[in-house]
Amino acid sequence: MGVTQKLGDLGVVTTTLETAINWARTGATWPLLFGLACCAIEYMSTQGGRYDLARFGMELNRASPRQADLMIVAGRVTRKMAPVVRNLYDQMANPKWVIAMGDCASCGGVYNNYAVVQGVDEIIPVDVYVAGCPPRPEQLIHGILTLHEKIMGERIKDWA
Amino acid sequence: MTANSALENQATEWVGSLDDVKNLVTERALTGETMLLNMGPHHPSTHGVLRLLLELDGEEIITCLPDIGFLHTGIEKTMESKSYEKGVTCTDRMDYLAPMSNNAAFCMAIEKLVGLDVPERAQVMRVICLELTRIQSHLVWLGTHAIDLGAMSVFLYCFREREKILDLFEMISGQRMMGSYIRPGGVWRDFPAQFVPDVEAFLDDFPRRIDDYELLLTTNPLWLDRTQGIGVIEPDVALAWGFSGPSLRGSGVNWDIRKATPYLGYENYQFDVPLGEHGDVYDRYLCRIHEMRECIKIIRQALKRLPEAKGGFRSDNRKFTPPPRAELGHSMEAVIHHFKLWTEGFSAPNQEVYVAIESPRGEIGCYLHGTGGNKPRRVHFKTPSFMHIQGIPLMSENHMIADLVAIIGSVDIVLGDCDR
Amino acid sequence: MQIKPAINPVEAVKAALPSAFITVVEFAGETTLVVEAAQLVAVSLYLRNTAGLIYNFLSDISAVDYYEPTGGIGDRPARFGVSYHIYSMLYNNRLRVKVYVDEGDDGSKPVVPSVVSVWPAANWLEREASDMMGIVFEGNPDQRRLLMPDDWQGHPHRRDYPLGYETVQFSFNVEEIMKHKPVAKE
Amino acid sequence: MALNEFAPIGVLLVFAIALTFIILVISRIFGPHRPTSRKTAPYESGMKPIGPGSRRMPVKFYLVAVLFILFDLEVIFLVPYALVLRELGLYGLVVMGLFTLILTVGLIYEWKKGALEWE
Repeated sequence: MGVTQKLGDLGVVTTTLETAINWARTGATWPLLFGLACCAIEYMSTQGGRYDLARFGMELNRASPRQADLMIVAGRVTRKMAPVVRNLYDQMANPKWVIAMGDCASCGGVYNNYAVVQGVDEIIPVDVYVAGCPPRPEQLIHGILTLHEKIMGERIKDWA
Repeated sequence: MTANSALENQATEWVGSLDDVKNLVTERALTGETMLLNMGPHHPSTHGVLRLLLELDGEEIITCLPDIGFLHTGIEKTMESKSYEKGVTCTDRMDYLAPMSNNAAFCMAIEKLVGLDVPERAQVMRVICLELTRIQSHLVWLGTHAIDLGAMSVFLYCFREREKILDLFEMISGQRMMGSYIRPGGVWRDFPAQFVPDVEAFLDDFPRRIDDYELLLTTNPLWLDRTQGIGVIEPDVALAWGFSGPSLRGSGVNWDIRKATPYLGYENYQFDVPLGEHGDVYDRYLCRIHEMRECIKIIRQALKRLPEAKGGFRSDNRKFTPPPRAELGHSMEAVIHHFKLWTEGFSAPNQEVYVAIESPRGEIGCYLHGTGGNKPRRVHFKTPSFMHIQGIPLMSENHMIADLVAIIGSVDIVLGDCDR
Repeated sequence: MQIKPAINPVEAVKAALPSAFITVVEFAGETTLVVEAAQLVAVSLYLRNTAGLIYNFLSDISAVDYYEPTGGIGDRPARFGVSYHIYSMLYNNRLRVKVYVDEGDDGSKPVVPSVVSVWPAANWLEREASDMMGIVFEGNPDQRRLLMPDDWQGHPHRRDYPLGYETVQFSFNVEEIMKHKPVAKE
Repeated sequence: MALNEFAPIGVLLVFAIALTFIILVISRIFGPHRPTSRKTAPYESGMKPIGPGSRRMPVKFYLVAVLFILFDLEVIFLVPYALVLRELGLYGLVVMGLFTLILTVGLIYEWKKGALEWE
C-alpha cells in the first residue's frame, strides 16, 4: 500500500517529485511570441484584459525561442514560412510543447492550395490542436488547459 | 565536438556567399564593414511575418530590403475555384484587421460587374459596419504601435474597447472577427433589435476613451521624442510610391476615397478628413486618432438615417440573392432560385471591373474579371499594406533600428493584407 | 495659375499617339484604353504629364491569363492581359490602360516594358505580376521573385497551374491519407 | 572588535556564492545536454545569418560604454554620501557639490562636443 493510499492525499506532503515538476511546468508555460495571421489577433485578445492569459502564468510572451517552452502556431503556415517554423522549433530548449491554433495550423483549413502547408504537424510534432477560424479566446484557453492536463501526465524521463 | 566549440567555428568561418544580395546592398557590406542583419519573419515588432534585411553601421540603417511572401496563402487563386458567394468568406481572411472592408470591396466589385442594385437600407447598414471596423482596426493599430514603443497600458485599454466592438460584430454576424456579414446585394440579415441601442451605448462611452489615449500619449514627451521628425515622407514622394489612407494624409495630401469618389451613400454624411503637415510618425498618429472621432460622427448620422432608409437589408433581385427561408414554403420560384443559387451560384459576364474603397489602412482596390460562368477568372486585390511596405525603405534611410520600429507601426501594415 | 479643364483621355491619346492606340472598351462606367505593348511607356508618360490629364497616381497593376481549359484564348487578342489602373488626383477620374501580350513562340515568357520610370509605385506591383504570372517586365530594377520562395518552379496564378488541392481527410479515407502524410516525429 | 560590524556582509557574501553555485553548477551537472547543430545555430529571427557572426564593432558603441561607466561611478560615490547626509551637514554638501560640479563640467564639455550624438 502506497503512502498516499494509507494517509490519503495530503497535498505537498505526499506529492511525488514528478507531480511537483509537472505542476511547476504547467504553472508558468511561457509562450513564444509567434503570431502569423488572423489567429494572432485573437491570441492578442486572449492576452488582453478580458480573457487574460495571465491567470495561467502565460502573460509573458518570450520573443526568443531560447526562453520559451510553448510554441502556439497562431495562423497559416505557408511554404515559404515552413523552414522558419522548423528552425524556431529546433532552437527551443526542451521541454517544449506545440499548440496548433486554428484550422489553418491544424489542417490547412480554408486554404487547400499550393501555398499553405496542410497542417503544421507536417513539419513539427503538435501536442494540442485548437479548432476554429479563428478560435475564440475561450477555445484557446480550453486548448491550453488540455495541454496542462497532458503535461501533468508526463513522466520525468520523457524529457530527462 | 562540444557545444561551445561548435559555436566558435560557426562564428568565425561562415560558409555562404553574398552574391545574391550583391547588387542590392552597398559594397561596404561586401567587405564586411557594415553588418547584414535579418529583422526577420519572427520579430516582435514587425506586425506579422515581414522580413527586413538591414545593412547596419552600428545602430544606423544604411539599406533596408523588405522581403515579403511569408504569408502568401494564394487567396486569389483559391477564389478562382469558388463561386462568387463562396468567395466572400475568403476575403475575410485577407486583411484580418478589417474583414468587412475586404468584403465590401469584393461585393461592390461583384455588384458593379453584374449590375446588382443595393437597397438604401443595406447601404446604411454597410456604412455602420465599415466605420465600426475602422474604429476596431485603428484600436489594434494604436495598441500594437504603442506597445512597440513601450507604452504597455495603452495596449490593454485599446483591446478593452475593441472587445466591445467584437461583441457587436458577434451579435450581427455570429463571428467576432470574420463575420462575412457583407454579401453581394446587401448584408447577410437584418440587425437584431438589441444592436442599435448597444451601438449607441458604445458611441456614448467611446469619446471619453479616446481622450484617455490622448492623455497618455499625445503630449507625452517620451512619445514625442520617439515619433516627431521620424520617418518623414514628402507628399509627392508618397503619391509617387502609391501611399494611401492615413499614411498619405499624414503628409498633407487631401485624398479620402469616401470624399473623392463617394460610395455607399458617403456623400450624405458630414465628416472632415484630418491632415498632417510634416508627414512624420507623429502626424500619422494624430490623423488616425482624429479619424476615430470622425467615425463616431459618421455612425451617429447613419443610425439616424437607418429607420427611414427605404428597402430591405438585401436586394430582392432573385437572380443573385437567395430568397428568405419563409418564402420557400409557399412559392415555387423561390425554391428554384434557392436551389440554383446555393448549388451553382450566379454567373457574371466575361468583363473586368475595378472598385476602390477606403479601408482603415488606405485604398483597397478589387479588380474582378468574370469568365461568363459562375467562377471569377481573376480576382486581384490592390492592398494598401503592399504599397506601404514597399515605401518603408524610403522612410527609414539613416534612421536607427528603434526608429524603424516606430515607422513600421506608423504605416499600420498587416501582412495578410500585403501577401494575400 | 489657371488649371486646364479635364480633357477626354481617349481622344487625347488617339490624337497624340495614334500608332499606340488600339481600341477602347466601355463597361459599367469604366473606360479601358487598349494600347500597344511597345509604346506603353510613351502612353504612360503622356497620360501623366499632359495638362488636362495628370494621371499621377498608379492604383494597381493586374495581370490576367486568358487561357481556356478547352484550348484557345476566347475572343482576346493575346493570352496575357496586363491592366494598369491609374487615377488623376486633380481631376478625380480613373482610367484603365490595358496591354495584351503573348508568350514567345518558343515558349519564352511574355515581355512588357516596365513603367517604373513613370510611376515608382509600379516596382513591386510588376514584380508580383511577374512572380505570379511569369510576365517579364524589362527595365524593372529587381527581377527576383516577390511572394513565392526563390526556388519555386512555375507561376501559380496562371490558369493552367494546378491549384495544389489535396484530398480532404474524412473518417472514411483517413487510413490511406495517413499512410503517405509526412507527419514530423521530432 | 570592529570585525563584527562586517559580519552581516560576510553572511551576505556566503549566501550569494552559495546561491550562484546552486543555480549554475548543479543545473549544469544534472540538466540534460543535447546540443544539436540546429539548436546551437545563432538565432536570427528564424533565418540563417548572413555574414560572419563576430566582426569589428563600430567605435561608437565603445564611446557610449565609456561614458556610461564614467557617470555610473559618479553615482556609486554618491551612494555612501547619501547614507551619512545628516551627520556631515554643510561640510558634506560642499565637498560632494564640488565633486559633482567637476563631473558636470565634464558632461557639458562632451555634450557640446557632440559625443552624446550617435553619428
